Amino acid sequence: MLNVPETSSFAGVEAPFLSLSGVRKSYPGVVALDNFSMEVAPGEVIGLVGENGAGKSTLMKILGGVVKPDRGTITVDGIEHDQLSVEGSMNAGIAFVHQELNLFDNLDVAANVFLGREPLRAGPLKLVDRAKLREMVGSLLKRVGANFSADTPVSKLSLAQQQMVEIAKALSINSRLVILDEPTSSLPLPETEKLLAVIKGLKADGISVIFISHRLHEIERVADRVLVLRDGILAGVLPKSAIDHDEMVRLMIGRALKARTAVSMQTPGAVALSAQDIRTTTYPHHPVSLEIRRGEILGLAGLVGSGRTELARVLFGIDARLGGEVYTDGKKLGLHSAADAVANGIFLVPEDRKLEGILLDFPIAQNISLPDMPAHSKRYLVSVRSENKTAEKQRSSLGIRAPSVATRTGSLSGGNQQKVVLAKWLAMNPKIIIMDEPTRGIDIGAKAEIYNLMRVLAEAGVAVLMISSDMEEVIGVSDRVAVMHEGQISGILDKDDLSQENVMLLAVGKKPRLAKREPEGR
Amino acid sequence: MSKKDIGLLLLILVVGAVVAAINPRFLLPINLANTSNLIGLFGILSIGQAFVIITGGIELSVGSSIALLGVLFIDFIATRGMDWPVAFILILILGGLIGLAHGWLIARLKLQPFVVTLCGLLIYRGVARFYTADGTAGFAFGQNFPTLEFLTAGRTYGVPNSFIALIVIMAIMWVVLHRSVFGRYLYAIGKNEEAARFSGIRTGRIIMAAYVICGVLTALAAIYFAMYTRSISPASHGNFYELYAIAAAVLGGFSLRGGEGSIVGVILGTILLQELQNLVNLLGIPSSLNFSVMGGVILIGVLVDQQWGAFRTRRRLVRAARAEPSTEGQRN
Amino acid sequence: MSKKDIGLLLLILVVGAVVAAINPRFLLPINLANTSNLIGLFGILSIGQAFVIITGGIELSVGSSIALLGVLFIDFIATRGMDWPVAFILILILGGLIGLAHGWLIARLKLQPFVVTLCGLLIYRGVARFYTADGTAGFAFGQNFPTLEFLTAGRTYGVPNSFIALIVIMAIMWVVLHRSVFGRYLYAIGKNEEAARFSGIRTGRIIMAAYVICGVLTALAAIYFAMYTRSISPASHGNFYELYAIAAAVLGGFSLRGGEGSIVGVILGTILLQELQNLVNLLGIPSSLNFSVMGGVILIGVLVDQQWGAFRTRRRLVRAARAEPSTEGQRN
Amino acid sequence: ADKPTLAFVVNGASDFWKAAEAGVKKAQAELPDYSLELKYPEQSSVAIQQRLMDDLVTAGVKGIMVSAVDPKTSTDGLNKIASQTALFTTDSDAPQTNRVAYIGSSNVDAGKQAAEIAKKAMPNGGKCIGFVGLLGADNAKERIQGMKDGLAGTKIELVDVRGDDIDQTRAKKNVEDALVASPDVTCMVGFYSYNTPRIYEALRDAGKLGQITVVGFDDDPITLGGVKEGTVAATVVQQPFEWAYRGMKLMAAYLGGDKSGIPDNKLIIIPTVIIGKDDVDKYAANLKAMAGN
Ligand SMILES: Nc1ncnc2c1ncn2[C@@H]1O[C@H](COP(=O)(O)OP(=O)(O)OP(=O)(O)O)[C@@H](O)[C@H]1O
Ligand SMILES: Nc1ncnc2c1ncn2[C@@H]1O[C@H](COP(=O)(O)OP(=O)(O)OP(=O)(O)O)[C@@H](O)[C@H]1O
Ligand SMILES: [Mg+2]
Ligand SMILES: [Mg+2]
Repeated sequence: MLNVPETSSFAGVEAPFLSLSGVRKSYPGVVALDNFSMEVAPGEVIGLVGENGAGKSTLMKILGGVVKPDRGTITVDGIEHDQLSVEGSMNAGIAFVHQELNLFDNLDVAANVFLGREPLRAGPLKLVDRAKLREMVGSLLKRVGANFSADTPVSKLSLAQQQMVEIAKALSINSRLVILDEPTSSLPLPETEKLLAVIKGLKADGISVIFISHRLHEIERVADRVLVLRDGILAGVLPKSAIDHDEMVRLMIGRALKARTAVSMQTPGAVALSAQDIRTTTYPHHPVSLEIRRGEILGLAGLVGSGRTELARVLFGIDARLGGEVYTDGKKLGLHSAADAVANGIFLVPEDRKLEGILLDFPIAQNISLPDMPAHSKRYLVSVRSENKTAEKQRSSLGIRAPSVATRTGSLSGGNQQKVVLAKWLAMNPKIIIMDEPTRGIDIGAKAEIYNLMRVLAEAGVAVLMISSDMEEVIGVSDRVAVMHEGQISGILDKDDLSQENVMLLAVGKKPRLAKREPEGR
Repeated sequence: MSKKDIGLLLLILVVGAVVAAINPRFLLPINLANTSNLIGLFGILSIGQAFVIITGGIELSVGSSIALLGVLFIDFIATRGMDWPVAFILILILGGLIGLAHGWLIARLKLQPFVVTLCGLLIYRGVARFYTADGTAGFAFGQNFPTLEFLTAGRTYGVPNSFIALIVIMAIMWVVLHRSVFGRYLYAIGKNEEAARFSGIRTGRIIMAAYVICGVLTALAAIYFAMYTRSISPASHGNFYELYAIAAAVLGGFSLRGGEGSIVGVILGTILLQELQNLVNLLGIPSSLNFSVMGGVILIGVLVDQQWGAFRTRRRLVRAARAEPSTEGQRN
Repeated sequence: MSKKDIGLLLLILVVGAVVAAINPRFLLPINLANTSNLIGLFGILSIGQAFVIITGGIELSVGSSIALLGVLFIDFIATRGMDWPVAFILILILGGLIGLAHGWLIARLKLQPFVVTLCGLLIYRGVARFYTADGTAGFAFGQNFPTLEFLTAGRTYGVPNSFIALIVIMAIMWVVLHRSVFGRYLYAIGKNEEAARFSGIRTGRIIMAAYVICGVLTALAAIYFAMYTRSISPASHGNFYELYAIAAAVLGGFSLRGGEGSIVGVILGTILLQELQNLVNLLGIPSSLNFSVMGGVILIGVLVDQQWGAFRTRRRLVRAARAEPSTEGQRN
Repeated sequence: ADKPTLAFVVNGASDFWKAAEAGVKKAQAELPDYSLELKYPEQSSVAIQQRLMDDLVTAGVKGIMVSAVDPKTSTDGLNKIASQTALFTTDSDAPQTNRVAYIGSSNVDAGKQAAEIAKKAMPNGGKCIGFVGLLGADNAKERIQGMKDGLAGTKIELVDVRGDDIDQTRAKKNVEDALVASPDVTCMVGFYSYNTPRIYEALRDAGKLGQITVVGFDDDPITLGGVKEGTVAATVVQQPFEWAYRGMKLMAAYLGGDKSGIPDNKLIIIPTVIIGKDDVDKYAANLKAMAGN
């Protein structure tokens, strides 16, 4: 193990822009951060990693002025503070992309990016200079590689596109430190590449960056220094030369990670879910057909806005379909609502957990039991005991980090919330499960657990449809991969043809390079 | 009973003690019976409202429904000579249908609850007035319905039967809201309708059911009110009753954003409001100030509750930090 | 103008054309002037309400404020002999203070807008009635204030000055809401107050400012109403005006969840409501149906708007699909 | 320990009852052994008035004089009060109850007097529109009926009565709209006390004062001013001061055991009077004197 210094000072010559010392933050029942110290030098890119609930977001919220620490000092430019306010933080030049998206969907992109800092026209009236605003936002969007314009209403953007707006917003601040809290959690590869380039650009301009991600290879590529958090405590610091995937994992979870479960060798069973000529409202002129077999994990890849989420919502009955039919086990479904889907054993882990996945104000146990109330009730009356039993079982099997199953779900860290979403479906013995970005914001240890879980499910005969923008995940976990391009399935890759290159080619609508197939193959 | 409910109960008792000290006639059985009769009527109304508020909705047409259904009920039995049990059932069904219509517009056609029920408020009032040509609906002299009158306006061992009805309804609705699957769904929908739908709950049906419950309870209250006043001038009967019902729910800890509140709370809220009305009359406060007293007490009640809650949270946080508190007030 | 606004304008024109066809006197300049006078009064009120609704709040005390401030204004100038410009300013300041108090309770102490303003509704009504001991405040016979009367109830080239005042206020408020930073913050807060705060917006101040604007505009409207009726019985003056204002805003495309709506919309909403009232009288519809007509039209208006939007989307999709539509209804 | 209380319960907040308040005050000066009070229900509704009376009975009042919101159908409620205390009715009677007596005027007669005014002002006939607060209220219906009866057989016709729900803004707009909708109308009747002033002002704004005959009810200052000016033909006034003053004294006497003041038919009618241009000064002076009491 590397030496863990008392404070993680930067070895450079320049005076640190920002330093924390002895910071502590506790919530009822948890110490989210304890005795934490660090320094950030100008132009330094710090990677911050740690398991779900390790305290990363809490730390960033303290820097952003959103959360007040219990103790400790924050020094900016040599001035010591007990705490920062949102304004104080902004004035100090700290820009922030929050883990949870916070855009205003009743305003357009331009208004969102400069909200609170609008360019004004001359005069006492404080009128917005709209031309200047549009121009400034336009160039920012170009920089992050967005394909939409400044006056697009945010309500028209997909989640990933919204994440780009958030990034543009952070860049728009004339900042000296940019904090990115899991900015890539729903970004596919090309956009992620652009972001990494942006980070390098910032560094070149002498701007510091704190970059939080569960995708460790991204950290490896850009970080000058990595801080590892474990249970609210600084578990280790890796200088640039020592940044290494396995070492980060070891510091994060205190042990090395077992190798990822191999892809199943068993032959998939009969077709469990079959979608024929589905037309969605976003792409009404592109019918989509898809089959998933029992016991297989079908990956669904594609670029931002390629229509994967839309397809999943239609299969789950949430969105109306304009045409086509859905069959399970060869039977046509009367699919008009999510309730119909659930009744037929089709479950969805949605993309946006805060809005669609969980009730933030409900205790964990009630979130888990919600879709399966009939099983947790007798003569229409709720059985709390049965709820708690199920919730406890899921908590220990998924390793949900929480004081108890009665804890308010909203107070969990992002990754643990995601586990609660998974838990509620796993408790119901799924037949067909659709997971839209199931590991969004989940730490590497838990990811491995989830992949294991998916494999266990598949081996038990469940059909799994996994939508993911994480290329490694798509390739590493799926038995087959369907790729979408502009609302259509541009191709399905078997195990033999599965490569990063082929997925990308299909995603942009080109032909993949297929391996020659032996006629007498399997 | 939650902490909130206990606080409210204390407030009720303290106010009662003060009033009794000033005017001991407050505690006369006849006064308590009169007041508990009105608690019964308004309580039934408020429980109905509570079911809608829990879903994050609101039902503003309550006062007008009370006028319309009351006019119809009296007309049916006093003028058209319908058997009262038939009329009774018919009115409850009508109330349910009104609720169903509102629920349908809100849950299926996605109109805003405030808008739908505001239109209801206007329309039913107008229809009630048109129905009687702006006249009064009432019983003729000497017209009697002994059983109906006993059930609605009578007393058993001095306890008004309307109050007994409230207790029964309260018990049933307590189980429905706090122990049943349906109740759980209501809370879930109130907290986050989208997430509830993604959990496979048929949110539309549940919301409609909430409005139907509100409609039926409102219809029941309408009959009680009609039998209490025995005459209805549709232009003014039930005016502002929706505000009383909403105020009772809010005092009782309901949030208009939905997903919060308890049956005990809404009943305590009703009791406090009726106690205040009684107080104004008993203490000889100018009746012009009646509204002000009510508004003032609600405001103070909510304020104290809120500040007390904030204080407790702060203390808990400070204690959790086990350090010198640096949790200064957050301004923005 | 948005599509929504154009739809509303069309509705206004169609209703107007039908009424004019039945009773051509509808188009007489004097009738238009009379109606536009009331549009002026209610429009000022509704713009104030709109600012609050945009933040996701609601202001229920408007009707009571109109009674209280109107009583005070008339009392100041008619009984206490205050100079009217002084009284005028004083009333506007008072209105602003009421708004500030509401804003403070809502933004700083985090009370629910519905609760705070409901208490306001009760309290101000009571205070107004207490102030006059339930009597009427009015001018003595022959008491005249020529300048004030010209400004409030007079006409310029046949156009009521109240309407001109509305146009001016509308222009100013349009710039404030749709072009200024403040307006943009209002929309942001209405959508997501928490996130707005994280963007460094001083949400508390902005919300308070919205209530102050509402208070001042309500005070202005109160003066106009007082000068229109020239006599105020505080028990009934302004009853339900908050509902008119809210209905105008909602008809004009505002969402009570906040963050949506435009100044043009709220004015169109006001125009439609006043047109309906005018229609009831001109077509000789029984006054008892006044409310029903209003409620019915609002409901139909909102419904058509909503269904039309849904229909257009569906048609667009079906056309795009270029296939036989199999749009099955979505239930939940 | 306290003096016995007598209560005068009105049917809603209105200036109309200010004169009754003066009457109660005057009676109080002459009845030192009683404590007299006048009560407004916070809204004009049967339930709220009933509640108010229940509470008064609980508080131990000895006698109640009530202007019932809806006397025709509140028989049982009023009887309940009458069984616990001495109940008198005023303003509008409830003859089927066990009330001790009624003291007040007749709204039908008042309506007939309004017809007299119209006939005198428009010997050649005319077309009238009426304005009222609550079309369905008993006093409104009786006044309208009385006027129609009085006009029967003449060339004057009451073609429509518009209601405004006691919203003064609507009251004035109704007049404006009536001027537009019916250009041939020659007379306007204000059935509630505030309706006549609204007619007066709308006519003044439209420049039609003096061209249209205005028939008023009650004694709002503007109405009296219009009468004096000649722009309001005349007004029919009730005498709530007398009701209250005489009623309270009567009630005190009754409770004291002196029942001689109660006539056999239990009706004490204090007639309404027409105030025209010639009587208005005297009437106004009289009003002032009472208020100063
Ligand atoms: N508002 C809150 N109330 C109570 N506990 C909280 C609150 N916010 C965070 N916590 C707790 O603090 C701990 C740290 O959470 P934090 O969000 O900082 O984790 P994280 O490292 O960002 O995790 P993730 O990778 O899942 O986003 C967790 O145990 C969480 O449950
Ligand atoms: N070019 C675009 N401009 C604006 N909105 C778009 C565009 N492309 C897609 N969208 C939005 O994206 C949604 C369809 O994409 P969907 O979210 O289903 O794709 P996805 O493959 O899941 O992509 P993502 O990675 O963004 O979630 C629609 O709701 C649509 O509004
Ligand atoms: Mg986090
Ligand atoms: Mg997606």
